[in-house]
Amino acid sequence: MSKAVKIQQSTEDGLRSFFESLLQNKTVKGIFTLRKTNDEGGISYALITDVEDLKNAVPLYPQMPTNAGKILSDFTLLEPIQEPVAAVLRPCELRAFTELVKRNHGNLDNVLLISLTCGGVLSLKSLRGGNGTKDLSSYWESVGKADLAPDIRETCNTCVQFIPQNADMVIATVGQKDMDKECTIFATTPKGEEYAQAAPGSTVSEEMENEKTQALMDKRSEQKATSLETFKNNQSGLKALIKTFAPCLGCHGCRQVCPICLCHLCDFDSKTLEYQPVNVRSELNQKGGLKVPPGNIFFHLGRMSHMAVSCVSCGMCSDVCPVNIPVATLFSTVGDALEKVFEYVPGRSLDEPVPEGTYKEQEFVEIGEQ
Amino acid sequence: MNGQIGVYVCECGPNIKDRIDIDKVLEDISSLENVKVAKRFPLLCSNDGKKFLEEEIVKEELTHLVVAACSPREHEQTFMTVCKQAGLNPYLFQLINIREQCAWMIPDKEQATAKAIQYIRAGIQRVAFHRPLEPKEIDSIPDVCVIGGGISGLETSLSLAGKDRRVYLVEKTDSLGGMAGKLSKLLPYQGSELSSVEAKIKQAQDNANIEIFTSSEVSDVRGFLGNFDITISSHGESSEARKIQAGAVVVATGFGLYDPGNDSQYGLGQIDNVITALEFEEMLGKDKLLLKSGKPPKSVALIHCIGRKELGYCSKVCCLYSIKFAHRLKDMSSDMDVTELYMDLCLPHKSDQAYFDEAKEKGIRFIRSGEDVFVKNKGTQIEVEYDRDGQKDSITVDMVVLAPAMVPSEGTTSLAEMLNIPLDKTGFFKEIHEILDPISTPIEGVYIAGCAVGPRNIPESIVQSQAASGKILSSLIPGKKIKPEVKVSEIREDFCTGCQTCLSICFYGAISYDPIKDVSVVNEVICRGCGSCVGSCPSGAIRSKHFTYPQLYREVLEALR
Amino acid sequence: MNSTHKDDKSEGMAGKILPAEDGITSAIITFLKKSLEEKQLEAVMIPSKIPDTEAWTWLLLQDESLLASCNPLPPVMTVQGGKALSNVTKHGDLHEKVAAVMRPCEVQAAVELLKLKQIDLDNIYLISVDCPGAMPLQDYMADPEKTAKAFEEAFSTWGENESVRPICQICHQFSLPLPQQSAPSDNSPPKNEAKFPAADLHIGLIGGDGTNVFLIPATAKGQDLLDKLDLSAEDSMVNWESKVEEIRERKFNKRKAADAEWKAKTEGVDNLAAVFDDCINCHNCKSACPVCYCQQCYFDSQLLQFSPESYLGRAEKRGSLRFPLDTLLFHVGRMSHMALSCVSCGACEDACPMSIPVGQVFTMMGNKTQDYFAYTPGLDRNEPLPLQIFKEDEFGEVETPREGAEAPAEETEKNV
Amino acid sequence: MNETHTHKPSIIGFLCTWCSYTGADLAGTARMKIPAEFRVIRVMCSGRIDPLFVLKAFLKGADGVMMMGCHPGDCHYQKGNYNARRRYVTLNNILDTLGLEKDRVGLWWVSASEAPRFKQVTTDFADTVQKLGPNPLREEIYL
Repeated sequence: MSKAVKIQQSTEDGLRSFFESLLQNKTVKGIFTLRKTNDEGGISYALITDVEDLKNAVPLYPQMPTNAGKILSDFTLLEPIQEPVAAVLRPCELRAFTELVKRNHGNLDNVLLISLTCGGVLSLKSLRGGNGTKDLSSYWESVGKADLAPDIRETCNTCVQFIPQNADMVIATVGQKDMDKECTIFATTPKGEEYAQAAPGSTVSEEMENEKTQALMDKRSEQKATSLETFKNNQSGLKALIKTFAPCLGCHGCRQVCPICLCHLCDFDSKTLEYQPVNVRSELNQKGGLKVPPGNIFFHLGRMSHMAVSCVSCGMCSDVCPVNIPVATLFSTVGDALEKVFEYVPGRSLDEPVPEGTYKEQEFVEIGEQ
Repeated sequence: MNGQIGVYVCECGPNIKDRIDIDKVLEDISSLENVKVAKRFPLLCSNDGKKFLEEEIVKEELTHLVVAACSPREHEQTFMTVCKQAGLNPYLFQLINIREQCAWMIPDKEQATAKAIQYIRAGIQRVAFHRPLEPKEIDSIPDVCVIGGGISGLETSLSLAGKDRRVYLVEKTDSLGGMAGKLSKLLPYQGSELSSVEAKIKQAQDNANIEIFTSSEVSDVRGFLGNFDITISSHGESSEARKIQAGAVVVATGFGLYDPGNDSQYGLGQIDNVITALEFEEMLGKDKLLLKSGKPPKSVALIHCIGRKELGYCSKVCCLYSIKFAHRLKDMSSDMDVTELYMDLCLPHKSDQAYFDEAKEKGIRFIRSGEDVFVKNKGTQIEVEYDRDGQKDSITVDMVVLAPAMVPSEGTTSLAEMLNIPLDKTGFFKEIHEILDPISTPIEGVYIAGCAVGPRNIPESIVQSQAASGKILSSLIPGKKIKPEVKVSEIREDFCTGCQTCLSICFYGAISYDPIKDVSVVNEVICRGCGSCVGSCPSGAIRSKHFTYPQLYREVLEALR
Repeated sequence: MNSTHKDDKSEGMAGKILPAEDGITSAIITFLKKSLEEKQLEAVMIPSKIPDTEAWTWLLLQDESLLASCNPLPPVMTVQGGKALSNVTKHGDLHEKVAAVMRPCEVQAAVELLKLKQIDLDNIYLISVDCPGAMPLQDYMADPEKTAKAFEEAFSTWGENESVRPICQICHQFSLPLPQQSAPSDNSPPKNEAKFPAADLHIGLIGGDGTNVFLIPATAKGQDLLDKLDLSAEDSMVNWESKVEEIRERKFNKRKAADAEWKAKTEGVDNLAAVFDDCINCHNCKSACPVCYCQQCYFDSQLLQFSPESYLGRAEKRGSLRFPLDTLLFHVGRMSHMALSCVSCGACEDACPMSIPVGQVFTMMGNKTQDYFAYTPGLDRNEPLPLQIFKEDEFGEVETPREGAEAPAEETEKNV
Repeated sequence: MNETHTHKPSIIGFLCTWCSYTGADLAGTARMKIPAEFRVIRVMCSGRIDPLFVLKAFLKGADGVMMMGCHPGDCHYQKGNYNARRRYVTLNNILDTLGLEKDRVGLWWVSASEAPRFKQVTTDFADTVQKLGPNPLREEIYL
């Protein structure tokens, strides 16, 4: 059982009035959340400081224009925030932020972390070019019923980490059938409870993880199992890999939007790894032909070796790919494998050291001795 | 790159000549891009060979040198020196190992030749990417910080101060001398050792070069060989921490004693007149050897090897001092009944055996017991049960003296962490090599001596202390600069994102974080050039000099040709 | 680099005609095959379909058998050809005679990159092909077959049909790029005089009715290649020429109209901002752009980092602050960096996951600035960049064209 | 044009200079027969072996890649080989998950005195590679 506030308004309005009171009582300096950019359904993250502007806030809008963890990291990169700011992040965005903080790329001070039980998001492409005004009622209906929401991204469909960890507050959406009437916000840390007092509602105590969330968990796990099956069948071997990445433009958009790829100058875009004429010639002579630009597979495998162990499966990479390569499926599947090996769950806790920065003398002892 | 590379193949007597078709090799490589000249020579590491190379470098105006000969472990240095003498930066040179790992590995001459060609081609490719490296030189502080004021610490301090080095001697307790200071006599050696330990203390106190900090501890150590910044904090609440600088640190923190109270079988603290060797020493010191009753004991049992089984090592010194006790007892009253219960006798020094025989003549009883010895109450007396060749047996005595094993002194672990030096399984400090380098640690400038390294007797401790002093005196010479490793890591700031993964990777703490620039920074003096950080950097910001990506990648390419 | 080429204005428009009974593709492939077999070329860079997929990529090949999967005019433009060529030659000459068969806008990009020292054309034979345009990449990814079919009809209309990318519909440089001596402010299309044409050889398809292919040498190099291969005798290119000019005129006017339309649509910061409203800062446009060659883009660097407090401050001024920051700054800034060299290839638009008409906006801006300097990117190898100080822009100060104009003006004198 | 017919197996070994490389030298000194296709690349520490090298060698068509270092606890630089081990495990799992013939890449501890072990592991690995046949990546154009 954890404490929660119930506001007798639709969840979205409830949140708005909660944020309003936070701003009015000056308990926070600003609210970081999704905001409408136009009336054609344009969405972006925004830091809202003016109560008036809250009317444009759409904290639950099922879209992820950028991984908010990456943005918060940029926001707090140079120095910690001095006065409190509330931030609404989806669980994967929160995991991303945690990973970044661990890598000295962000700071948690004075950030009130508000997350939600996440029903998943729709792909950017499905909402782009002003299609964003599309009717979301079917989406919210299925979220309320703890069903797999229609046409959400593959990554979300198979996501079993939709219940946030180490957030201060959690907005209940999954399995909340009355979202049009009430707004339930769980306070999951003392800090959260403190802030919850500002919410214009009654305090109750409920299970954040209930049979409803469990129901969705089961469905998602099923989906995940199936997609892993398909993966095993279709994504094995060199030919399959080449096939998957065949249309790759080398735009490296996947890296650009990846919250874990924090390098500002990527090794794979650097002179170090560029082909010298001599390499081109040697491969040309060796193979008779050479794809140009070369090194496509090397980039993806290399990037994998750098960040897959911390992949939070947010799906941004797939979403941004102009040629619809299922990048996220590959990376998060590899990520899952590494997760088991190192017993390291990305974004689970600030106290777990990043695997590439540490080791245990007594691990993998059989390796190297054979 | 338009360099002029010279390639020289060494025949190495028959070793290479007979197994590799050198002419074929030369024919193949002389046509390669940037190769100015390719020649063979009977024995390049000979004086003629070196002279020949030197002349060639000058004559041919070589910008890079490749020598195909033996393993770098054998002659890399040799040829680097040649380069220096010829005015060529020694890092613009690459030694190709075509003997050990080519000629000697592959019986088939054709295959061996092919492989040699491949290796040399790789070397030529690689050397083209070499950059000249200049050795750094840094000033060093000749002063030394000695941690521990026991016999080892004192000896170290004295031998260093004798060479006019400033020594900071830090002792945890309020008095110098350590365990040795607590001992009464150190028979069989002549003269009262007490006096001489005291003498050393006195000498130390009188020596102007030695600054003594008692009731103090080293609370922080930063830096590297020649330049350690050390904080010494005193237990006394009044005095504040003192910051000193030293070029080297000697750890002589001695040992502690195994607590027999751990095992009820010895009855320590439960049965009257069961005491430890140290308590016994004190009684002897005061010449007040009495039972609880106030009467002097008529029979005493001395039990060796307390804790040896549990700890898994022999403490070396117990046998001798137990025998010493026996002598002392007999000297007090010749009709005293003295029994020694031991597992094995350890009598390593020249005068020990005689001392032992003497004891037997005096009628002291030596019993080889099994591992389990039980001390029990028997009225006013004590019964000691032991098994002898599988048979249970026992003796009854007035007093029992336990000889507990040596264990690492308190605070060893935290000190090890502070100095970033390892401990071994026993919990004592770990030598680089137990036999060949018994006083060095992985951290240059940090030495270990005496019982901090493991059970030692006093002479051994003295020797180690003098050895440590010697190492320091020879490596830290006033006014002489230190030459740190050249092939170190460097960080390209424009690539570094400040994620600090490398900080956790570097074992030597050579990398630090610059919060202003938000980048990691390598201290090239501490860095040993292992390159572990390079593999950990996702941004490719770290370059390990002389083992850069392009250099190694050339080798890979050629190997796959 | 240019020094290796003599200044050689090609005499009128003469060339050779290849019969193309089995279609233009196989005609061109046969021509390349022949050049390889007769060692007139050592390698060819040309689009190829990756086996067992619908995906197209560039292939640098020596092995003629690999030509089987190649096509000089695939339905889509994946990686911009100029960018691809730069990728393998920017660190130096390949020491092999390589023909690069590309769309005209790709050839232009290659020449721009030559001026920016990002490519080495010493041993490269640039071969341009009459271009019917390319299909939108997204359409092709969604339904390759259908899109490929639709592409077929583009060959009859030469990009004047609706299905090809909008930017191709208004492209008047679909054929051998021609220089513009005077800014084409009037509606007259440019005349055909290149001091030093972009391509060495042009493959004309227009006016050949799919049964003939015109080989038009534009440089001594191109002429030489043709001479060495024994082909038909000199032929007149008049069919091709007249048809090209006719289409060029129409498309040129279309372009003027489109530019005006976009100018209106993007007038003022708010309108411009509205166009880029959906931008998520993935910078795919930058990565796909052939003339954005910077290793580290200024807009990806840490130079735009500020403290949380300053962000809060900025937010309070307007009531809220949008994240990611500076998306508009990025686009306008990028424009100021490369607009003069924009070759209107549309790679940016193809790469945009949010289908922002970035290509159409940029090409409009490009034209404006290019007209201002009477400069056409990638057309004449000897025509220097109006902003020779281009590279300094990396360090941030975004110049308005006027300030920049004088400085380079003198510099260009020197370089001509 | 392609070199299929002339293809000789190629094995690249990244050896730490202190243990494995010395062990290899010793093997030579003892005149042990080592597979001719084995090519040594010397690094200071197994910790220096950047996974990207291994990947690059693998993608370039090396039939096998061996990483070698000091036994755990014996690293000349104290802990470098533990890092190497983690990196190997990461790479191995990536190749495994994507079904990319992970057996072509391996990690072995070989000490300075273990010439026989060096011979053993190189010979065994050469057999493994022989069984696997040529690395298809060597011929692959569309990488």
